[in-house]
Amino acid sequence: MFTTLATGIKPESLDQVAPFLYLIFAGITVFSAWMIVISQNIVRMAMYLLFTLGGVAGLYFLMNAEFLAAIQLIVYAGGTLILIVFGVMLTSKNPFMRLHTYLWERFVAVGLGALLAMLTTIALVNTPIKQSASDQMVNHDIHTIGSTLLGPFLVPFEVAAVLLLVVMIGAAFMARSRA
Amino acid sequence: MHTLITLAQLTAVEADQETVRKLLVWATLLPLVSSIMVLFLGTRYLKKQAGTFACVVMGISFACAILAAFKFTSGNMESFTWKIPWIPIYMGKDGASWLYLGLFCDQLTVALMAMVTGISLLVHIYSVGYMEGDKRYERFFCYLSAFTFSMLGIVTANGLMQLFVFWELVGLTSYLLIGFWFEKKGPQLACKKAFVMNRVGDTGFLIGFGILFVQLGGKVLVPAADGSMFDAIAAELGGKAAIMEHPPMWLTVAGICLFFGAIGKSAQFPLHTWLPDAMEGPTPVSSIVHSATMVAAGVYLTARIFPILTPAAHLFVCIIGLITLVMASMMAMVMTDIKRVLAYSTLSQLGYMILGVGSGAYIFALFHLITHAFFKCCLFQCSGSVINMAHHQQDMRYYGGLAKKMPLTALAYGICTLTISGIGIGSFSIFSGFYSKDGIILGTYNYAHELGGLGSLFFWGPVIVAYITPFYMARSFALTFLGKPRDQHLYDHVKEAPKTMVVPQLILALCAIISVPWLLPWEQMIEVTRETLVNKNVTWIQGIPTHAEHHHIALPLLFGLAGALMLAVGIWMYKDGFGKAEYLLKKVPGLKLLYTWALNKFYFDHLYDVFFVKMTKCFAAICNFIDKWGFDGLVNVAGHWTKGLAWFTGAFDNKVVDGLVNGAANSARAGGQALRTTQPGRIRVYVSLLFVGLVIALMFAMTLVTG
Amino acid sequence: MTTLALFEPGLYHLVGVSIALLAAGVAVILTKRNAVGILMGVELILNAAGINFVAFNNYVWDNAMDGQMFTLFIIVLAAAEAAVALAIFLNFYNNFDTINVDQADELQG
Amino acid sequence: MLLSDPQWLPQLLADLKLVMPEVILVVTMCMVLIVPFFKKGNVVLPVFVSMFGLLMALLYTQGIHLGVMDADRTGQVFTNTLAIDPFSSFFKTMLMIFAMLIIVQWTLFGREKTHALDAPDFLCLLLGATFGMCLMASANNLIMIFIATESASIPSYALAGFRKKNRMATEGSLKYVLFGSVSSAVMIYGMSMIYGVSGSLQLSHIAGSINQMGMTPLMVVGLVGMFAGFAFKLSAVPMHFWCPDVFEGAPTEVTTFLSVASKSAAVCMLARVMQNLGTIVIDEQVLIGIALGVGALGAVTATWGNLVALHQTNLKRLLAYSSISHAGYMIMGCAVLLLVDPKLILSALLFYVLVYMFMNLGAFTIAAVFERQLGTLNISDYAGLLKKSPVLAILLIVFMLSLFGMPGLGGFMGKLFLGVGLVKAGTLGTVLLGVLLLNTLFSLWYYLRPCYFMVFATPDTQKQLPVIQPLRPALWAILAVCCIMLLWTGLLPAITSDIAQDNGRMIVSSAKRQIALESEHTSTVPKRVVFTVAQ
Repeated sequence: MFTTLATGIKPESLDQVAPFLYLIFAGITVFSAWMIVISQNIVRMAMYLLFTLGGVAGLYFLMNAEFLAAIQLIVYAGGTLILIVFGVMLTSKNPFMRLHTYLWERFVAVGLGALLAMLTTIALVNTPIKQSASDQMVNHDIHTIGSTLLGPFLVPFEVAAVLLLVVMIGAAFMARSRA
Repeated sequence: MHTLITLAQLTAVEADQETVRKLLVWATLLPLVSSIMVLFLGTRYLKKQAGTFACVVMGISFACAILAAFKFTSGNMESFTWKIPWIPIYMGKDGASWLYLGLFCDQLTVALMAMVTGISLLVHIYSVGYMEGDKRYERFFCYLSAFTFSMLGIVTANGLMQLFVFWELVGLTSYLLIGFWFEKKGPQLACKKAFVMNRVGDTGFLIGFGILFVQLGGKVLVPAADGSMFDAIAAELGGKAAIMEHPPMWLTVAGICLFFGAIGKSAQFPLHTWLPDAMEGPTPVSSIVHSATMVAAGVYLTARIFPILTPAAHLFVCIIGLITLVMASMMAMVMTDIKRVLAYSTLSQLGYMILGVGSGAYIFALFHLITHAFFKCCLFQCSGSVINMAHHQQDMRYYGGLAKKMPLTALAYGICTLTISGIGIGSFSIFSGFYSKDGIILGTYNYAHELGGLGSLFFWGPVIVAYITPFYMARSFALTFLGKPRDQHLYDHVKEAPKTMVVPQLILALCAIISVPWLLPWEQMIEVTRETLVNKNVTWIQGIPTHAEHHHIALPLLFGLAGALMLAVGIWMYKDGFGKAEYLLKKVPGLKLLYTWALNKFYFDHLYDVFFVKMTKCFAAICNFIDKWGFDGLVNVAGHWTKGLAWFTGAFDNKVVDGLVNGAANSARAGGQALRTTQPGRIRVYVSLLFVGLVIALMFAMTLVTG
Repeated sequence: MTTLALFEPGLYHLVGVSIALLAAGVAVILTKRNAVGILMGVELILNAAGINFVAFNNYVWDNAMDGQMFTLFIIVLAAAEAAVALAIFLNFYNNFDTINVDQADELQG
Repeated sequence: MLLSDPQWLPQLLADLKLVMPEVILVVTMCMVLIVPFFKKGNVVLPVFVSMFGLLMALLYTQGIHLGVMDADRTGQVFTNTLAIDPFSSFFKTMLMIFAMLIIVQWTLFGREKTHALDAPDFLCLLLGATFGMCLMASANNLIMIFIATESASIPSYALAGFRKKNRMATEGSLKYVLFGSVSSAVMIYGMSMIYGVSGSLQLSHIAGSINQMGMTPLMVVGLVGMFAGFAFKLSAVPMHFWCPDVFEGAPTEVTTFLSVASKSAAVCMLARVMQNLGTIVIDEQVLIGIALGVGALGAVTATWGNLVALHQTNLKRLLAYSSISHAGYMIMGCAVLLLVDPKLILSALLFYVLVYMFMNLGAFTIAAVFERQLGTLNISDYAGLLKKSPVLAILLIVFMLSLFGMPGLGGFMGKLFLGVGLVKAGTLGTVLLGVLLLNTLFSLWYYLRPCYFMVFATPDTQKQLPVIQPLRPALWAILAVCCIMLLWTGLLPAITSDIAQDNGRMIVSSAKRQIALESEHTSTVPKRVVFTVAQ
């Protein structure tokens, strides 16, 4: 797996373990996602979220998106999640504070989620998507990624930079103590 | 070289057109500007100078109009249209894609512009004196200028839509003016009446407009390239000759409906009752509304729609004109209120004009419109001066011998009396009224001859009224200015009116004299309009009636002398008050009955009261009954549904969310398990509704796709 | 081995995970009363979308990198959004002395 | 175009010229942030800098606009991520003017309540949001739509809560950020599905793939999700819940900004998506289906907004619901974009946005004056205001009547043009027009309520309202500009609508290319039919 990251070549052995890896990562992801639903403790939720994000990163690895997986781990799990945990800590007198919800609410929520999932699944199943085995597959190496970012995705890339600046200003303003 | 000269001439004409156009636009817009400025600056900055300010602006406007008239006539210019795109509308292939704003200019336009602005200027000046000391002095000038603007808008309008906008504006501003003293009951009722009567007429106008629109499509919205919009419509239908020969039914109906607008504005027979009541407004208002502007609008419209009138419509117009003419003149004979006499006289003269247009004496009707504007405005102003000096006593029974006290006013009044009477010798007179009225009567002779049989009424009616007119005018003059004072107290207090009031009167009287065809070119100016009509193969109207030619000397002689005769009779009868008239009333059988009828305005107000007001009330009562017992439930249900729907959606954001909160809280409390802090909240409800909406939309869309 | 072949990761496997994440995210958003919790739900949905993008890119439209790029921007935007959101939560907490979103009910009607 | 291409740099520089206004905005933002280092605590300088920057951007937009009009360029820059065309340029021009007016409004109202050191932050956020909205108007593919929406939204969240100590503002911003992030997540999920089906982020390619594959269920899911995100920005039902709360809580200048700029930018975005679909998709059924869905969204939004507004007693909330219903009208316009000559609708939309901008700005400005000077936003407290401060009362009446759609004012013309567009769109359009008219009738009641109170109601003797102090000249200037614009657009709409018509043009050039490709492959498929009214 890590060799893939380094060389960009998929070793034979990975193909054999792919089902296992898929099961593991998907399992972790889905399980901890639903644990977030069930959990009533905000810190635990953050913890489960970390597992979910990690699992998703694993799935990215599995899908030949190694760069993304790394970013997911660094930025999402490493940055955003820490931010969230900070948020949790700063906004509660007691970090293990519980805010209960009623059972019926949870049923409604899960019901709505399930309904949405069901509808999406129906749509997915009814849509013919031909999976490609195309020969002109793009090389997913870091060079291509960089060149794509500065090519077709130049504007979004720069806009994202500006956005981050604005966000920084906004967040700093909102969070600082001066009235 | 020759080409160059032609080119230069062409460009000169072009430039002239441009100048005329600009002058007319300025003349039209200046009153509006003055109105707005007086409205906003009046109470704070202009104060008592508001009147002067409005007069000055109006003066500039008048100067522009006169200049335009001179340029137009001296340059022998063709009529032209100017338009700028106003509102984009997309009516499909055959029709317009724009509503245009702009002006149409021909001889009639410039003549009327000059007349309206001139009279409006004089009325403005007169009002400075008349309205002095009124607590809403500035506001009056604001309304007056706005009114003038609306009228000018009608005159310059180049499309039906624009015409209608200004048509309504005139109605609105006249409502404001008539009800200017709204603290009093009389003006309140009068302005309401004027407004309602005008709306009745306007409904007809709109229906006519609608018929044209349905039949001809979007074309009726677009001003013609040259010629007025009705000329264009007539050309579309094959010209006036074709219309006269094979008129389609709908065109007749449309013409009559459009004419209904004129009936309302010009106070013709069925809708005439508002005009005498409108005397409740300040006298300057009467003098402008009933001479140059509002009532003139109706005649103007009739003249403009003339090209599309069918024979049946002509007949209809004539009948309306004749009825108004005769009826109003009889009423004018018996009124004792000085302004009412003038009001009914106005009605009668308007009847002349309408009859003139309808019978084809098109030019003379319009000429009469202009001469009448001068002398009637003057008469009203004189009466206003008298009333103002006589402490708002309007009843002539208390007047008498005022000529000594107010010589100048009496002079002006006298001149105008002579003018309206149409005094003349042979075919010559120094009073303009003689020419205009004569022309109309000759025109009706022609029409009557063509119709034959009962149609001769169209000739004899105006002739008889031509005898009545001098009589009642002489009556009012004699009662007011001659003889001995009947109310000594009033007489003692009367003195000559201030200069600002007298000068306009004298100017107007002068205008009434010098408007004779051999001095001022009014008639010729309108003549050209007629010529353009003639050029468009309208052989039917020839202006000077062909059949009357052999009587060309006899008829005018008849009227001119008759006028003098009746004038003398009137003065002799009423010089010393009502004695002789009452004696006559007792002696002559049947006269008493006629007198009572006329005095009660032929019971029209009663008739309307019974027929419309009472019947409407009755109908309303019936409806109410049915409603109570039949539809009530239905209506209520519908009402409740609407209310319920509004409540529901309001409640959904408001109550259901709250209800959800409260309900959950209540159930929680009932369950005894929850803390106050565990109350479900609003954002989450919002978000759940978001997802519910999403799911519903998804289901909806998926069913749509998969079937 | 046949059982394992069933789990040979393909498009539907990944999209399935994504749909499960979506459902979980919706459920989290709707059940949590802690504002931060709701934010976590949003992160879940964003991750679901990311998986979708990458999966479609990898298994269906593999002649370009559009999907992966989109996921990259999702990650960036998630971070940005979280930063502002948390600052606002903090502010809310300072004013209302709680992080319970149900307490925010003064504006209504 | 990849980095290895030798044309990369020249192409980039050429494209850069077309996005210069946005670049100027970014530079201005940085300048505003740098200014405090030189003059600490100065408010005038950042305001000046940002006004100057906006002005420059405005001028540059006009310059580009003229350039685009002249040159026969595609106008789609940076490998089709952005579309710079007359439509977006016109919108950007309006947006810049509006942002400048908002800054003026802020210096009049908000500045005193803001710490001097926070002024650059406010301006920076405002400029950032403006930047995002500019991008929204020209966003031409999914990633741009997504990132532009976010960069318009995220500063808006902070702006809504800019008065940090104010409980209402805080609550509003909390609701805004939660609602916003949820709906943007849904939008992104929808986009992932769209990508999955079509394999491209380009709007035109997506439309092309609808042509090839038909309307697959997954595409439906994707479109519904994406439109849900749009609906949030447009505050369309059922994504409207945030709108009244945020509008009530936020500072008035921010409310004004959000109610106009954010919504109209979203309208532009929606219009662009619809326009791409309309130009490229051939299947009538699909087009009618999408139009039906979007039209239903618009109809429900307009109706809901109006009905709820009937109950409002708070002026700001009333205006918020009114803005929801106006968004509904604009969505209806976007819906029929698929069925008629797009130029007609696009110009109508531009005109509507223009008018809407001025009437909302005017109404909210007066609301701000009342809030500040009378200390109340309760409509029934305004009894007898006509006597006390006639000019303000009359102006508010003018704005209210324009919002209602009184003939002679701009609002009427906006509705008229929209109605003309709707009527051309066959049965669906006629139904929508009916909804529009019915809603206009409904809305009369609540628009007239403040007018009624101000003119006719007798003031409560117990509650004496303070006298309104004379307003500052700048404020009068804003109000005068709004009023004059409304009268101008109402009485002489020709000129304005001419401009709007000239600009009601979107360049869907790659779309045309796509069509050419399509017709090569499937020459049997008929060109799409433009529906006209059955006469």
